[in-house]
Amino acid sequence: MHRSLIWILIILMSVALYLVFIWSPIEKVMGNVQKIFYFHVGSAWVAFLAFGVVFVYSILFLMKRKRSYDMIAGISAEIGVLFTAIVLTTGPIWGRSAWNTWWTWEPRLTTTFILFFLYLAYIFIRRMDGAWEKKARLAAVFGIISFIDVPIVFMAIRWWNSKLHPIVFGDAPNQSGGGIEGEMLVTLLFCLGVITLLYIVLLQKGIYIERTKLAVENVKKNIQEKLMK
Amino acid sequence: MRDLIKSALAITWKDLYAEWRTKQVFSTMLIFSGLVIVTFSFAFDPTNNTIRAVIPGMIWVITIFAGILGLNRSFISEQYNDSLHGLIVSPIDPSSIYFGKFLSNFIIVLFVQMITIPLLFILFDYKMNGNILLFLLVLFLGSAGFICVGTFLAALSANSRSSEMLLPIILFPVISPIVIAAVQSTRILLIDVEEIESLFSWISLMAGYDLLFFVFCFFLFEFIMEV
Amino acid sequence: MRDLIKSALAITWKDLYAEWRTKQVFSTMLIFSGLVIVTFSFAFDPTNNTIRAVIPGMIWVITIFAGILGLNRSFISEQYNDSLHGLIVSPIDPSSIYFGKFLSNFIIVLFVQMITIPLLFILFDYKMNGNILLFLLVLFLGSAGFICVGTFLAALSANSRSSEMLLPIILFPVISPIVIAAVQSTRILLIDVEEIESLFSWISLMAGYDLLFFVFCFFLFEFIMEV
Amino acid sequence: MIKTVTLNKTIAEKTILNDINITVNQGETIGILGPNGAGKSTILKIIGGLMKPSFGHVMIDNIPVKENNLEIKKKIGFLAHNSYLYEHLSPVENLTFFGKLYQVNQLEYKVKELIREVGLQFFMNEPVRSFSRGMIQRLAIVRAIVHDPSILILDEPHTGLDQQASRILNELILKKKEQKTTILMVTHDLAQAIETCDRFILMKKGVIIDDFVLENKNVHQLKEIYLRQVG
Amino acid sequence: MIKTVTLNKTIAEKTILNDINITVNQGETIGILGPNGAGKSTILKIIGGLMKPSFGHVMIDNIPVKENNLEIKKKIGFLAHNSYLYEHLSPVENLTFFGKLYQVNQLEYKVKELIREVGLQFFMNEPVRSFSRGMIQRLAIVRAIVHDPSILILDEPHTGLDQQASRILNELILKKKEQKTTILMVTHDLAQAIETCDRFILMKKGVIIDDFVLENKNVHQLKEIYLRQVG
Ligand code: HEM
Ligand SMILES: Nc1ncnc2c1ncn2[C@@H]1O[C@H](COP(=O)(O)OP(=O)(O)OP(=O)(O)O)[C@@H](O)[C@H]1O
Ligand SMILES: Nc1ncnc2c1ncn2[C@@H]1O[C@H](COP(=O)(O)OP(=O)(O)OP(=O)(O)O)[C@@H](O)[C@H]1O
Ligand SMILES: [Mg+2]
Ligand SMILES: [Mg+2]
Repeated sequence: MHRSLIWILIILMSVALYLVFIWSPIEKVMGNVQKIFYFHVGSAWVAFLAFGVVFVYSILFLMKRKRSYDMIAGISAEIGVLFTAIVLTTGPIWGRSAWNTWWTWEPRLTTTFILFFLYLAYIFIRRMDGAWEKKARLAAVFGIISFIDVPIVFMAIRWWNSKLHPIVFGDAPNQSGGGIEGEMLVTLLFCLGVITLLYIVLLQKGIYIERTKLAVENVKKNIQEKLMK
Repeated sequence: MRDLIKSALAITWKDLYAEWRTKQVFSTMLIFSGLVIVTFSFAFDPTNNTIRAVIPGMIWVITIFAGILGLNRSFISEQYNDSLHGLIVSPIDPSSIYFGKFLSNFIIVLFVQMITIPLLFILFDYKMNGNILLFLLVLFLGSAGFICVGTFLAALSANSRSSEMLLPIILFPVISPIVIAAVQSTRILLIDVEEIESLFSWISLMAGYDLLFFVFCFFLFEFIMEV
Repeated sequence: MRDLIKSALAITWKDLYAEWRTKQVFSTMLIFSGLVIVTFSFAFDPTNNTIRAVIPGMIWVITIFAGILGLNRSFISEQYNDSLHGLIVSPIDPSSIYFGKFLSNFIIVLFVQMITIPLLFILFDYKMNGNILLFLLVLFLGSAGFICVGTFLAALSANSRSSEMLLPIILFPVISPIVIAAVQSTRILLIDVEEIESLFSWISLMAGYDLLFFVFCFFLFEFIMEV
Repeated sequence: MIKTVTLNKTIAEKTILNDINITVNQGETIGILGPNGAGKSTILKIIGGLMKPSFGHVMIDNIPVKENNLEIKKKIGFLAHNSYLYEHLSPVENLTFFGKLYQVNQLEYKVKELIREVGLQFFMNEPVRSFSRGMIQRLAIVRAIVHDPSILILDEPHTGLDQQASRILNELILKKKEQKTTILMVTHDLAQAIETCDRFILMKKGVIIDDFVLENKNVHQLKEIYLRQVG
Repeated sequence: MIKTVTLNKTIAEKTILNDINITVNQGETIGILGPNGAGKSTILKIIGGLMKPSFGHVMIDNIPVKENNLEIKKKIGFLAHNSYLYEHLSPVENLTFFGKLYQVNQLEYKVKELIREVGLQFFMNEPVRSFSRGMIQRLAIVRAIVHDPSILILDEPHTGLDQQASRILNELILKKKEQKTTILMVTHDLAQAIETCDRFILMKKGVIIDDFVLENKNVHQLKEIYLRQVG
């Protein structure tokens, strides 16, 4: 199951790369740099998705106290942080050519930056010392609270009337939405699908690794306990 | 509910009483605020004319940095001899610990602000001419939100051995909305009075944040105190 | 003397080893620096054009605030189980405790700066075009002076129950000369390159401060560790 | 009445308790004995509500202790390895604070009485910070009983106490026993254990290996049983 | 040889020690007994170099201990109420660190040997954080003797130890005694004290009220003397 997913992912990824770099049209103003758009937006969406998963599984954990829920939340947060980091690097690379600056303190960018720190903090709580039950419980509480920032990031450009960061989907206050060509849109949607799949594969892999670690730990303790007897 | 408030007040009373005798947290926060002001005045050249523009930021930077000292202490002081465990085994609602600690922290922070803010105005030679009641409201709402989340996260980080390091890094991102809102409304009140109409949206943002987080923290606190 | 260095290195080794395993202090300082940058960015409106002027100040404000976290930890971690007493009763020169702790703190702070300063430049869109070697020298001297005094005062405040609160308020006033010198030389190097000739007096001020305080702290440390 | 039902506890993949079943009737005084690291403190913490079992549960007065049950917490007095006292407050202030949390009546009188009982009356208003180990332990004991609990959980209560204080403590336990208080006590001091307890539970490596009643107060017999079982 | 000359200690206007004169010859094993708050720990702290007397001084091997004398510190092994261990380090790491400070030879071998001796070999590489009270005390004891001190100062060393560990400790003390180590021990457990000590010092309220030798190992006699003097 996992294996086949990986193969599907590899194939789809190459298709996506083809779509991005060859099939879709080159944007008139920004040129080739605009291609980063697909990764940028894709990563952002997956980061949101990942944090959503953290949120849901945190609630589930507090209700059911199953270790697997905690594990999923933790791994999802790590993947989310990774993709946020991608957004935070592709954004500036793009910004360098679009706005002629690496970074500006604009609402969308600032809130994304905060999002990054929020989930780093979440990971820090997970790395605290002590029993896993305690860490899982505290992390879950924090995972619930920190999700509040996700809608804020999404709405940032819509609330604050940003002049810099573009809006493509939905209604913008002043720009009209949908300033995107059909082929670009298709490519984008395809990329979104592929990156989401990537997320799923990573999540599975992460859970697998975590399980193995636990099993190894278990064996180690068992041997130790046998030795003591 | 009455029991909850009663035990919350017992906790607030214990903390404020200890504080009253030593005045340690209060004076430390005060001195620390003073030092931050001085440090900033080196770092940001206060002879500069644009200095008035940084006053709103200063008010909140001071509140937060000094506040963190107090928040940390509020739960670190429960760690010696594991006295937090003493609270956990006692027959009180966990939320009353939250409520009690929130109150004592909030009171201390308000007292500190009562001194530092006039001091800041004097040192930076600023004459207040905005609406003072609105200004107090903004201070109240901003500090309430900050302490509300801060108390909660201080309790969370108190579970860690190195809580005094953990608290700032989990606190800052969560309070960023209220800090932004507080700085913006203070700026509008103190400097850009012409933008007054957008003040109310900031204030309602703060009120919403306070309410939301207070309810959240109040009910989630039980999970933090769980063992 | 050889024994002194040997036991100092044993202490440095213990601290850095524990740090290497958890990377706790290092990563906390890093994230905290990032957060201070963000907090300042919304407290002090960085879209403002004069923002470049605050970069030198920021570098040192970040170093100091993040550094305080590490300094605190460095002696708080000796307080559990009174392990500092274990060092006091052992046959080592008290100064070697100072030297050992100084080294481990200094190394950690340098590593943190290696990451935060480039990040700061990127976030505030600053292009370095001064003399990079001189810049590194300034960083080195400034941080050395800060950590040298910081380690000393952290040990001093570790005698108090609420050391994490005490440290900042005793540290700030003492380090103000080196902070001023460091900020000024950084400013000259990064922004006002035309004032380069006054740079050397600032640098020699820093070198003098470092030397003076290192010798002072080294020999006075004995009195702090006394019981 | 306390009953533990297949209590299990694992921390970090390490089994600390393994299927612990104990039934304690009201008014019994039980000594829990066993080598270091056997899991004695862990059992007490679970019964006292300071730790959750990984599996199994505790019943107190036939109610499963699952949620945060204030009624049950009020019945329990818990003395752990740490004193739970506030260092900057005096004995009176400490006890008054805890008494308020437990909603004790006639608090002021009672607090003074208790402090006198353990011989700290001359230190009544000094901060606990300056106390010697034994003085702290004395105060920690009265902290645990300030609300007249009907279940008393004591983890090595004799630690650091001098002869006189040990005697006071033993008398106090016997008095509570007459009042039908259920008492669970962990100790390594067999001589003190035999003075007050009738029933003993022997633990080793997270399991109960023996559970017997010994009414003849013969410390040599107890020691023999202990050494035979634990080695 | 340890000699205290009119030691006095006052903290915050409170007299804690009053004219303490003790002379301890090399190889003696001395039990310091007395009620809580008598000042026993304070004496040990002063001799161990953790506290300064307000008046008077301590002589060790005929040298007045005034300055920070590294040679003398190397001779002393000090076990206090607290363990001095680093919680995030394992037993091996803890002992290796302290061994380095005391410049112990063949450290690695020795550390393992000591850990084995107190039965912690299976916890050798686990952080001390997760240890039970007795396990910590075991490790604290070997920490104090890692450098083979010729003067051993023990403050209630039996606290929290189980029967087996107490026996190990007593044997260890007796072994040290044969090697002519001077041992000063504070304890409240008269039965343990009599096992190892020959001479006893009784303290009360900061003064020495008795100082006697008791070689017949009769705990009842010791108890009687104690109760008569201390009441
Ligand atoms: C510099 C750092 C940047 C960050 C942190 C950032 C962050 C984000 C985030 C979080 C999203 C997803 C939210 C959403 O879809 O509503 C997003 C979407 C997007 N970004 Fe960026 N961005 C950055 C730079 C840029 C630049 C330089 C451009 C182009 C000029 C750009 C163009 C877009 C576009 C077109 C979308 C899809 C937007 C939509 O419809 O909402 N971004 N960005
Ligand atoms: N947080 C923890 N993490 C890992 N192991 C732990 C933790 N707490 C306790 N343990 C382990 O559980 C075991 C039992 O501990 P416990 O404190 O219950 O022992 P005890 O019977 O009270 O011993 P003592 O007589 O020494 O007090 C010990 O082996 C200890 O190492
Ligand atoms: N820092 C301090 N400030 C004030 N008084 C102190 C301080 N430290 C100790 N004391 C007092 O000194 C007295 C002796 O304390 P010490 O710890 O030496 O007693 P001890 O004989 O070891 O008692 P125990 O058997 O309980 O351990 C006590 O009355 C204590 O209150
Ligand atoms: Mg125990
Ligand atoms: Mg003592």
